[in-house]
Amino acid sequence: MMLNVSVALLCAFLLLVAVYVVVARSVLAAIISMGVFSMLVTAVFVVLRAPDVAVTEAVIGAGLITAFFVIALDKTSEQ
Amino acid sequence: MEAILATTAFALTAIGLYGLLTCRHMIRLVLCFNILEAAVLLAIVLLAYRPEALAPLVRDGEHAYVFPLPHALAVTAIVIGASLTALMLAFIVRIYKSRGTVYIDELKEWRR
Amino acid sequence: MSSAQFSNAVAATVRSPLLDSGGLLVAATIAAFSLLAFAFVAAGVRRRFWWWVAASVHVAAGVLLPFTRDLLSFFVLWEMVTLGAVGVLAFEPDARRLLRLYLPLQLLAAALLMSAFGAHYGVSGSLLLPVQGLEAGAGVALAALSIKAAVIPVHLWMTRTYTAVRPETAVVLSAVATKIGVFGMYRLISGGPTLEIAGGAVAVVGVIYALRQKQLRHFLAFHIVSQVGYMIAGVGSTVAFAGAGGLFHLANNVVYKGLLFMVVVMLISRFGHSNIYRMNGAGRSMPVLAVVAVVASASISGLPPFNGYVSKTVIEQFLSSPVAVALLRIAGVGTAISFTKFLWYCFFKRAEPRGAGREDTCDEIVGDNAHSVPARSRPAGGGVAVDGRPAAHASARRRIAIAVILSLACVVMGLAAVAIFPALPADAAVTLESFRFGLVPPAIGVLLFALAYSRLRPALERLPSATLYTRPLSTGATRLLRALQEQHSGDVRRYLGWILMGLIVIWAVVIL
Amino acid sequence: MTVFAGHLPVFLIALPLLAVPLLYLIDRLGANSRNVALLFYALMALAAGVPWLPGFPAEVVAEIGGWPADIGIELRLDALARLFLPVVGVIGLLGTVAADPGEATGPFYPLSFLLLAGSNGLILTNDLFNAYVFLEITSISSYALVGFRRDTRGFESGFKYIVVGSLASVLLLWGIAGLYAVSGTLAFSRFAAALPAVPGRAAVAAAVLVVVGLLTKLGIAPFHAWKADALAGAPRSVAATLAGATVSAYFVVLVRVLTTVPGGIGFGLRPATGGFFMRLSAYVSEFVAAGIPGMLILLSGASIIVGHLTALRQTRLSRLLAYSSVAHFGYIIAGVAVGTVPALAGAFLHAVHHAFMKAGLFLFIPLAADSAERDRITSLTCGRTAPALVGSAMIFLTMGMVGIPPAAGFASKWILVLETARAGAPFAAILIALGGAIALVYYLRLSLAAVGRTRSSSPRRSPADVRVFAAFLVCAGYVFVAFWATDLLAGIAISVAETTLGGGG
Repeated sequence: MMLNVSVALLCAFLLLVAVYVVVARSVLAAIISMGVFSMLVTAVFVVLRAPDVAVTEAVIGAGLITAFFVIALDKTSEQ
Repeated sequence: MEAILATTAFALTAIGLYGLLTCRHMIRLVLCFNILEAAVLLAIVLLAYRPEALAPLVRDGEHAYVFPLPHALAVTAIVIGASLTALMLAFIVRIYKSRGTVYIDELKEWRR
Repeated sequence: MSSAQFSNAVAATVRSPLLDSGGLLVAATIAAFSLLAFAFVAAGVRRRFWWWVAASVHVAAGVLLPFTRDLLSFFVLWEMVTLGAVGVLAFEPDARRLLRLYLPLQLLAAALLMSAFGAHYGVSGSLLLPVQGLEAGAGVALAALSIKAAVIPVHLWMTRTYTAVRPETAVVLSAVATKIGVFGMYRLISGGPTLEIAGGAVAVVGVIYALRQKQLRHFLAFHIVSQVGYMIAGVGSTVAFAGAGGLFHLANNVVYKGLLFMVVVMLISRFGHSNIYRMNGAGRSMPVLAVVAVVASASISGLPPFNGYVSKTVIEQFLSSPVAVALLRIAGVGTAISFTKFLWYCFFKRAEPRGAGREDTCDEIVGDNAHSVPARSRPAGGGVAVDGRPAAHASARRRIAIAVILSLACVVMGLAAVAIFPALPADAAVTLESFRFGLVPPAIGVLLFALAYSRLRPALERLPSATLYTRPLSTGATRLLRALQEQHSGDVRRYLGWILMGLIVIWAVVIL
Repeated sequence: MTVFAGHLPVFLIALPLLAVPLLYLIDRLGANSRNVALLFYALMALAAGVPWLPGFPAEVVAEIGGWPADIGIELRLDALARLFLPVVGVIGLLGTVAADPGEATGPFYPLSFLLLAGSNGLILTNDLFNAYVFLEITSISSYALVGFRRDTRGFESGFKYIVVGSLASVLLLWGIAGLYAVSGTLAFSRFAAALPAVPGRAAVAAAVLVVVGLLTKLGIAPFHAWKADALAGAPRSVAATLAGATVSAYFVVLVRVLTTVPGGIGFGLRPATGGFFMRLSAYVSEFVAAGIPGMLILLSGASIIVGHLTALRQTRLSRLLAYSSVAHFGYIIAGVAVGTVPALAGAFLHAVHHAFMKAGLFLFIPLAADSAERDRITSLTCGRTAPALVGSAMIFLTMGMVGIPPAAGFASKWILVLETARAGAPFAAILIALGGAIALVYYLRLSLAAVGRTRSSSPRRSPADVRVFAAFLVCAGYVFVAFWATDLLAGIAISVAETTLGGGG
């Protein structure tokens, strides 16, 4: 029961962050919240007893890809 | 719990598709793709989940393990998604360099 | 399906031809006439080598087609007829304009025919030529064959190209394409009274539109439409003798219609224009041609003993529908009026002074290029034709000789009809009654021309054009294409939307 | 032979993958990697023909690492793979041969080998998720190759292609997850056993997702809009490879999915009795009840209409060819949906013919345009290298596309018309037949425009030109030879269709 409630809270937060990614005014904010989103997904993976996927998602999704996004945003907003 | 997570996966897909159809900024388009992909991953990992099973890390004694095949699929999909994202971002940077825009609806070189 | 069917469909026709008297008659007539027509063309303007190749393909495919045993070869030869014609048209001065009209309709016909064959194969499981008409897709096939036969709402490709090519080219083209359409009906469609009446109606409407033409070649083109009506009534009947009559009419039509085209070519090259009302009594200066023209006109009007008479009277006697017979009689009267007018204005009447009357207003066919005909038909040797200088005599004499041969053929085919085509009823054309039917409509026609033509003419010219439907069709098509183009350019998000919408629709259809 | 045969599927994927870093290294070291790449590609194309040698086993199964197909990855070289491996290899080789040296720099050759590895993997794999991985390898390398013109248009094309392709991938992944959820297996060969003969709604929904994902990659209306943009912006040689080889690989996966998932193909409506409206309503309800095959027939009809009509107004040859591809895959999918042996054989035959014809016509552009940018139909000429030969070969290719007898493409279209009509989809038959008619109009426009003009300026003649010329002539030659070998090819296609249907159930 406790697990269900906490998972529900996690999912609600996940959805909220996802909506923010889509509607956020600034692209940088969207990218940062995408990082948060990835961390939340990682948490869900841990709950689902998939530590291998969670590790990969944390490294690639939350770390590497966020870095890519920031670099790309930097390169497309000079001047 | 499975129901909650499945609903979340579908809802995330809906959010991602909405974003895909409404966002003008190309980087945000890529973000939407990442949301879509996370949703699928969630679904795939959910496929393997059994409430009574343990994570597929072998330990002593007889245990029920979560079936590891979907996890392998998910890991592969994450890697593929990352390379897709990287390639898309590379295209965006190139387009910005040569065309000076980051908005998808200004890409109309092929009108005729 | 056996894969061996694909090796060389045409060669299969040559290896094992289907020899029946109807096919033999049509093939022999087309072959013989085309040889003469080639000689006729060779006597005039010099053509490029590839023109001859294309024309030969056109004719050869037309000659081979009656001998096919299976639908695949039929289709291949049908396509080769079209391709040959396209090749011929590609060497005409106005190639692009001609093909823009010719191709779409012909290709539509080919596509419809192909799918009709598919439907037939689906039901019967065989690609052999059906004995009792196509088992499925007969309607679609009929549409395809009607296009090829230039039946009235889809006659445009014929009336517009035959009148816009160089005049000699029309002589060659007139022998094959429309005839193949009619022959296809004979082979593929099991008819009935409806088809008979439709044929009769086409004959009448064709004659009415022919009556209002002022340009010689338009006039002949619409008479092709009308004559095709007779043939359809014949071959569309379930009565065997009527079918034979229809086929014989087809053969006759190849001969006398080709002859008429030759006459018109010679008139055009003599006078430099093709207006019927300004031909200035050619009978005096070209007496042989006048005789030839009279023979051809008598043939097409169905006067005994010329060939048109035999086939027309056989068709009319054996049709099962009285309505169709009545329509054909009316068409016969119209044909007679029309050709009396042709003979009278072109050969016997002294011309009115220029500018009198309303001849210069162009009728239904827009962009008539008759004024530029002499420049295009000028022979390569130079200095022939227009004013009949000595250099022209040799070629003109050769042309006249060919025309005389053909007019003799008209007489022979009329007198020895049964010997030539044994499928015809032995005594149908020699009874007193049939003579009466042969003589009465032309007589009425001549009388009507003499008494009422001047009053008829304005009424005819007020008729609505037969091509009313082309403009809305073409604008509609253009709009559709533009809208499609608009959907396919620009925003990638629209592409994504299409994908998702398609997915949702498919889910809705497949799952629910 | 058998020892070697057992390893051939692995070699066909591993060797191109091995070539990727190798060629990159050679390029980095400053050496000219072009000739090495061509030589190696030619070897791969030859290797793709090895299964045709006499004595080669009819079916080779390679289990990677000894795992069985439920868990491990299984490669299967069956009749379908044997038919399409050489197509992918040869057309890929032609495209690589014809590559413009100015564009083919840096990672170009490594990427083409990645494309080859992915395509071969797609054709050989017996596992749906593995197919997804190879699909992504293929797609990612083709996205990158499309952007290789290094101008605004090229990047735009690449980005549009990657966006649409990614959506397709996501749909596909959802579908794969769904199919796995309902059947518990991902091996093509086990779907038939794992799913009921009439699959439930969830299975159908998942199968539809997979099929839609693959149809998007193939470019079937209404999932086709990216195709013209992508192919028009790509380097011509890449466009030839994509339109000929890569699409064939996607097509093989689609066929595998449709033939193994129960209810995937087999469209046959019984003739109904009664009055017209009775028959019509019976027809419509049966059509809806037909499920996935009915959907495929409808989509193929839409593709034929949209593809041909949109092609009519194009001013650029590359876009025209892309839309014509849409229509032609409509023909092919109609044959697949009908799913009888002859229909499937017709579809295979048409897919092979179309691959060569389309590749040849894309190679015509660099021969006939004076710069990479100018593929407007009105500015094309045949007048640079051997104009008469180029012109007649081009006309021959267009005849093949239209389906006029003395060129390949007629027989396959004829089979498709007959079989769709026989299966109770006469409108599809009519559309296929009419499509040829419309195609003739725009291809004739191309022929008249290109043949009717000779270039006045001095001809540019370079070794690259000769290479393109040679590749173009190979395609035209295929179209010519294939017509005269129709019996042989149709026999092969029929046997492939028989084994495909027999093996899949």
